[in-house]
Amino acid sequence: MISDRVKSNLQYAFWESFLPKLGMILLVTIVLMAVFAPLIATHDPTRTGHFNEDGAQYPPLGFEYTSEIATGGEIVEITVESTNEHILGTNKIGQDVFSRFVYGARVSLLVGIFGVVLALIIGVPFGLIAGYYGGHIDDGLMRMADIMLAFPSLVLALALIGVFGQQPIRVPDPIVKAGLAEGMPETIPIPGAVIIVVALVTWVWFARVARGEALSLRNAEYVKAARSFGTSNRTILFKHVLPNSLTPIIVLATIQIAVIILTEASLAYLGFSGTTLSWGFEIKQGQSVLRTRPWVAMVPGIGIVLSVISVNLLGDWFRDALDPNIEGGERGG
Amino acid sequence: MSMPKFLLRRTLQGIFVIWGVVTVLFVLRAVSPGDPATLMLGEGANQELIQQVRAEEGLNDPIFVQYADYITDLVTGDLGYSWRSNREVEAMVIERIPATLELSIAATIVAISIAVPMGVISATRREQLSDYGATLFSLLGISTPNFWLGLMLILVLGVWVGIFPTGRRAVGFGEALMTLVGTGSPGELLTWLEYIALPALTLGTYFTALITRLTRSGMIDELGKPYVKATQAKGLPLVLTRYKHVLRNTMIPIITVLGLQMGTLMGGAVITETVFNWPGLGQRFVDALGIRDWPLMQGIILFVAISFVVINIVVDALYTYLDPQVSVE
Amino acid sequence: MTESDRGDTATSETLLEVRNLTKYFYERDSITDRLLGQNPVAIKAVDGLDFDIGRGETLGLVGESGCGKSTAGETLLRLQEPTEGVVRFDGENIYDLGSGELTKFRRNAQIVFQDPFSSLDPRMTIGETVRQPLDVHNWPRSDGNVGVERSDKQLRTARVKELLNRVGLSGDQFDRYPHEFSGGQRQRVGIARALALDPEFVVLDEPTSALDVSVQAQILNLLNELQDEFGLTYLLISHDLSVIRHICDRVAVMYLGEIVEIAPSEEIFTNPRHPYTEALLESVPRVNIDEKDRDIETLTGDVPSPRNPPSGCRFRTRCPKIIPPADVDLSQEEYRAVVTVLDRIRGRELDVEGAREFAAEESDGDVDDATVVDSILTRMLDVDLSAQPPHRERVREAVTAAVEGDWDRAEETLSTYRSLCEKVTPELQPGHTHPAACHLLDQPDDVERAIRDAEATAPDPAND
Amino acid sequence: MSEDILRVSDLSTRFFTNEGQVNAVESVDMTIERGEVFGIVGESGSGKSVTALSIMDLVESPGEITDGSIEYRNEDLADAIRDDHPHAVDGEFVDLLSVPETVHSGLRGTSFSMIFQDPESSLNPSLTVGEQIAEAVEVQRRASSRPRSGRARTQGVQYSLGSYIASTILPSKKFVTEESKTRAIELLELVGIPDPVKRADEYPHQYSGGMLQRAMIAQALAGEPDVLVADEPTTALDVTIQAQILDILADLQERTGMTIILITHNLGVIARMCDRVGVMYAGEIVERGTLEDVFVDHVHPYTEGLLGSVPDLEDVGGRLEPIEGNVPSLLAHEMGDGCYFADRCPRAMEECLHKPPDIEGEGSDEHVAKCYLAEHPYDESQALPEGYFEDRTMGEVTADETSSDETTEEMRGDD
Repeated sequence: MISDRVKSNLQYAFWESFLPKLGMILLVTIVLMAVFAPLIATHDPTRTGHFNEDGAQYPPLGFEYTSEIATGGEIVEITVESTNEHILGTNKIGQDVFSRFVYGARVSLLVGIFGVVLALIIGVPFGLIAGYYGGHIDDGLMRMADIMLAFPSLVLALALIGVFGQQPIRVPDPIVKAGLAEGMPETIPIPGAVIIVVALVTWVWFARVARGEALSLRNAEYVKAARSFGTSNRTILFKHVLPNSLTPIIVLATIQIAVIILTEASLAYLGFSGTTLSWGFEIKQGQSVLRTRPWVAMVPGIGIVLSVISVNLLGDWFRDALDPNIEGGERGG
Repeated sequence: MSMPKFLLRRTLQGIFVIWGVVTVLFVLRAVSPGDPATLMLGEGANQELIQQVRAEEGLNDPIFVQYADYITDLVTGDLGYSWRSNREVEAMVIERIPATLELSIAATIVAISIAVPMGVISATRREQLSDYGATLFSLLGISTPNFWLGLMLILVLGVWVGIFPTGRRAVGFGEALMTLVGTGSPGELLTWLEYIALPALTLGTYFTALITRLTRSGMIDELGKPYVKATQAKGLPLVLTRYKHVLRNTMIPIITVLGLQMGTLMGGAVITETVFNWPGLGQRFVDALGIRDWPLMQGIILFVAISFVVINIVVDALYTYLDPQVSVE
Repeated sequence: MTESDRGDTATSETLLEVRNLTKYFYERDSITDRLLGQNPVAIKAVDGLDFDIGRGETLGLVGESGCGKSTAGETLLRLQEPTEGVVRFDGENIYDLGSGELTKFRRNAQIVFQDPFSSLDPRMTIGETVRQPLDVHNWPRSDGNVGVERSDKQLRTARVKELLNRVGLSGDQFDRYPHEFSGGQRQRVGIARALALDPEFVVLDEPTSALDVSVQAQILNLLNELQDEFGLTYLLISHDLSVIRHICDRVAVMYLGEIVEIAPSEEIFTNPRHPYTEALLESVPRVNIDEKDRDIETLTGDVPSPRNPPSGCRFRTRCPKIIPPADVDLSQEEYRAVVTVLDRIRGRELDVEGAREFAAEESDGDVDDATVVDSILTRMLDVDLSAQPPHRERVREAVTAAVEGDWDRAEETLSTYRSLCEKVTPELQPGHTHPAACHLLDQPDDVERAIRDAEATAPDPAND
Repeated sequence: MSEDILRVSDLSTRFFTNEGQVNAVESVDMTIERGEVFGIVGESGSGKSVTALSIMDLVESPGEITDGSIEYRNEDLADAIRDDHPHAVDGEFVDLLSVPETVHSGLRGTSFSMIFQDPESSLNPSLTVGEQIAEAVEVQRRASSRPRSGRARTQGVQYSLGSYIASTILPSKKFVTEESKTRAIELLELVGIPDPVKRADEYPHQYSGGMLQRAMIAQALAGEPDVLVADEPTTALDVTIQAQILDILADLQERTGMTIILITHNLGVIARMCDRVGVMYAGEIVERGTLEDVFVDHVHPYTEGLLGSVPDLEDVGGRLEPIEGNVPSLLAHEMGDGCYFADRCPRAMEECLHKPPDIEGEGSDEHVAKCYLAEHPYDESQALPEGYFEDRTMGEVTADETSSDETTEEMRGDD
């Protein structure tokens, strides 16, 4: 009764609906992990010195490795075993890898979300106005966009970091403050400079997409109709152009969260993120001990990949479901 | 409009863009913290000397005069001296270009040669295993930070499997080629290949994933267009419909996207070079940034921006050739 | 649509007066273009329209795609600024209106668009859509009424429901979104929106072209009823002659940005005066079993580009009644063939290389110019000029010159065949009840004078 | 007249969409004679285009031909496949739905050609017009170079990826040969394109709409097809250009003797071109017969409504007599068992709640209508009470109208 063609359609529909579900589950997990980091983490992620009695890092649970230590002028090979205390082991300076993994999600998500929001705030009005009014405003925007595009975004971000400095803003952690968790850092470091910088290198994509939408909408018949009975341009922009441009902007915003998470990781990896509680920074830490103690670099990398995948899956889902025709924009990393 | 006029027009626009880039750099440098003279001489230099340098460098002039001097210098091709090493910036940039160029080109070749066939297979065998595989691969590809990917490749292929060297690049392509031509020995070229394999793979993965996705979605879009039905209606063999008509039309817009992605490629190169200790511009840039060596940073960014502009002019010119609907108007 | 409305509007009260309405669009107009010394290219979308619309009448603006009819409609509502010209609505030039007066004009003049899918904002309920004009104009306060028992909002909602009911929808559908409606229903919403402020004048821009015939008929009937009920004045823009005939009192026929003929509907359809109108009417296939046997003479070629419209009469490149010079004794068909050759030589469009290739293929080898000329002549002149040896020779001479690359000489050789229609622009006869811009008809004095001048300076073919 | 060339019976094509099964074409019967122009007229969503695509084997997923037969008279083809598929062959007729799909699709270009509504999107924008027509010529040339070859007959023209890759390097491997290009130029000249040599090297965007439709016709003629399916060939064109295109079609048909299936919503075009007509509504042919049967002796109220909706150019009438209501949903679960037109029909009777069969009407012996009025006159006493259908569906209208509308749009896309 059911032909092969129809059957494969059904299978495809399942596959297509499975991926967004996976993305959603992943993202929710990561968000929960970030929000309740103080409750989930097993140690203060900033506390150093979790070494074994020989002064060696712990490996993750179920692993062991051999290390050379100097005792009394002699170099001895010892086998380091894992401990239940540190399920993912500890890093070079003896910090708990699992706790740092949990806290790392905070920085990634904060930068991703706030960066996109800021970029939206700058880019969307600019693009809508340029596209709707056209003429010189539009020319100006397009030239500006050309200039922005000529900078590799990561390079520009690095240069901007040089200007803004790297001092993070410290806000009190509500969960610790409420006394729900003890022995955890009392403040959350928000890398404000990084947020501003990623927004400054991202806004132009929002401006371009918003402009394109406004450009086509300004000739839409319903906009002409609104003009024909004397609606002001401002009202048209708010009531017609903005709501009808939102779909591609939402899709782009989702994709850009992923891009920004990768950019932040790159900045942190290069040592320009302002906070050490970042997955990218952690990978940098792990690089020097990559051969002997690879988990230090591996674990935070998996964090980045999972969170970026989850956001990208949602972005693809939106794109497929809402079908706006936009290019993905420049991606960092 | 004729092609020369089109190129003239685009060059004018390009010069404007470069001017914009240069101006942005000037502003960044002007507002960034730290006194240039101090940066030049190092902390703890004596105050008198600092004042002397300030005067020499025109740092006490009004900002507009400084800007005019700066533009004049650039127009005459004078990129200045590195604050730290006191070498000519021009030379410091040029000596690093080959390594970065090799890496970028190798990565692009890797990307295109894997991605296009993969995208085509994915689009034409939709809903089959190969499509799922390609989709999954490209999803991973665009979601993996390349410094981490580089480290993992070093760990797995370099350390655990041990088929690729993990050290600093041993030989340049130019030298390797000269050896091959001069002595007939391909040894150095093979060494070069060994060393560039992992960095190129690292830098290329993201693009492979991106182009795969673009090819797949572009081809699916294109396959739905009415002219495809018309080619079938006239009985054209499927191969021709697919490749002569559809793939060709799919690739046309992708070329433009790739031109615009040059920036990403350069950003990726910065990271990749750092990971692999690759003696290119990216690595030099990160070093310069660490010590706030503005003239050197400016020189590198300027070079990248100019290449971006030139490549995009070439892409646009190519586009008018590939897509007859876009005339040089 | 009463009998008295038909005929000359000069007798009835004029609502809208359009004088020399002109709208050009410019290409290549950016700063970089100016730097490179490129002149902007004008697209003459609308080029000097003159017409009046009487109160309560329906004027049809008919023409093929690209003739500028929609641009004309939008420009005379000031949705686009004109390049030149005056539009007087109730005696006032709408392009001079200050913002307060413009608001008043916007209440009185509305538009219904072609595409029922894009003319409604997909994110607004149809209630909001219809209420929009009321909100913008702060109705009913702007009418001097202030709700005593009910708030403005309630009054507006009531008004919207009344409108929806009037156009054949249900007031209950207030909260539905456009995608829940079919094309015909959406067009009804568009009409309700246009009527919300009780306008006097409505531009109907192809209101039924996107609809199926059965739905089209519903909408046409509705438009007729509404006109009678509210005393509306319509400007109906359409390419569909049967729709035009069905509801218009008078009709203006446009070709390439100009009006070529304007007259009461009955006149246009029974007694067209302009060759274009004739051809247009003839082209429409009738819904009739005898249609197969009706002989029609199809127009040749395409509408020329408005970037570079033909000189003189713009229809001359396709006209089946082009006027030959007095001393050219060719049949219309023969003359048309010669003029085609002339036009192509003038445009340097004669495909000499192609003909050479063709000839080479046929004769399997190198070909001399004479063969190429023959090839061109046999292909281009589908009319046999052999009965007209002098003309045939002249054309041959010109083509030979073109084949040799001497285009100027080729053009010169045929210059005696230039028609009056390309030298002098015909105009609509002022004051006439059925004016048509064609040299076959009596022309205004200034045009007649220009014709005489042109003839005086024309080279005598005998001396050439 | 002459012999039948195509016998379509009980053809059903369905689309399996997310909203449900769409019965785009439902049990369509028609016979088409060699050398005639057969018209299919209907409004958007009536299934006329899907019928055409079904004949061409161009129905794509999620659509599928689910039932019926399309029998095509071709002696050579019948001989070629009789051994392999005896059940599909009936004398000179081959049932195209009982043979492997490659056989059916292999007939495209050589036996069946098609021209489409929108010439601008139906040609590849980045290849020259000449090249595209030459491709069609080449298909015909390669197929006819092996006229009796079973492979050619049952598989269409073969061309491998390897050959294509080779052709990018070796000009001799190119699919399109010089001869085909020359023939393409001749075809362009045949359809009245001036300067065909120069024009052949131009791209579609350099052509006007009318010129493009001529080029499409040239492309369709390249294969010297038996049957030309013209799907709304003049809808996107102006009337003066429409007249030119219809002229060319009529002229070419006279010269080549090919059969044309003309699909349009324009009754005037039908009147001008067709010998026989089928009127489609909601996926069914509700009335068919000669032009006179349908235009003069029509019995189906839908046909009548359609004719009454068109404003007459020759004569100013008063009010038009439109059909009330809107184009119906084609979703299987919403269609009901009765006559699909009953809810809009001014003369619906109780028996209309059961689906009427094809009933012969007055006029020629080919005249049939799916309407009880062909059997007996309207009986007012049997009339359905006013508002019968509204009452019945009132409760669900809100929920259903959305989906049915979207489906209609989807179908429009296929039209």
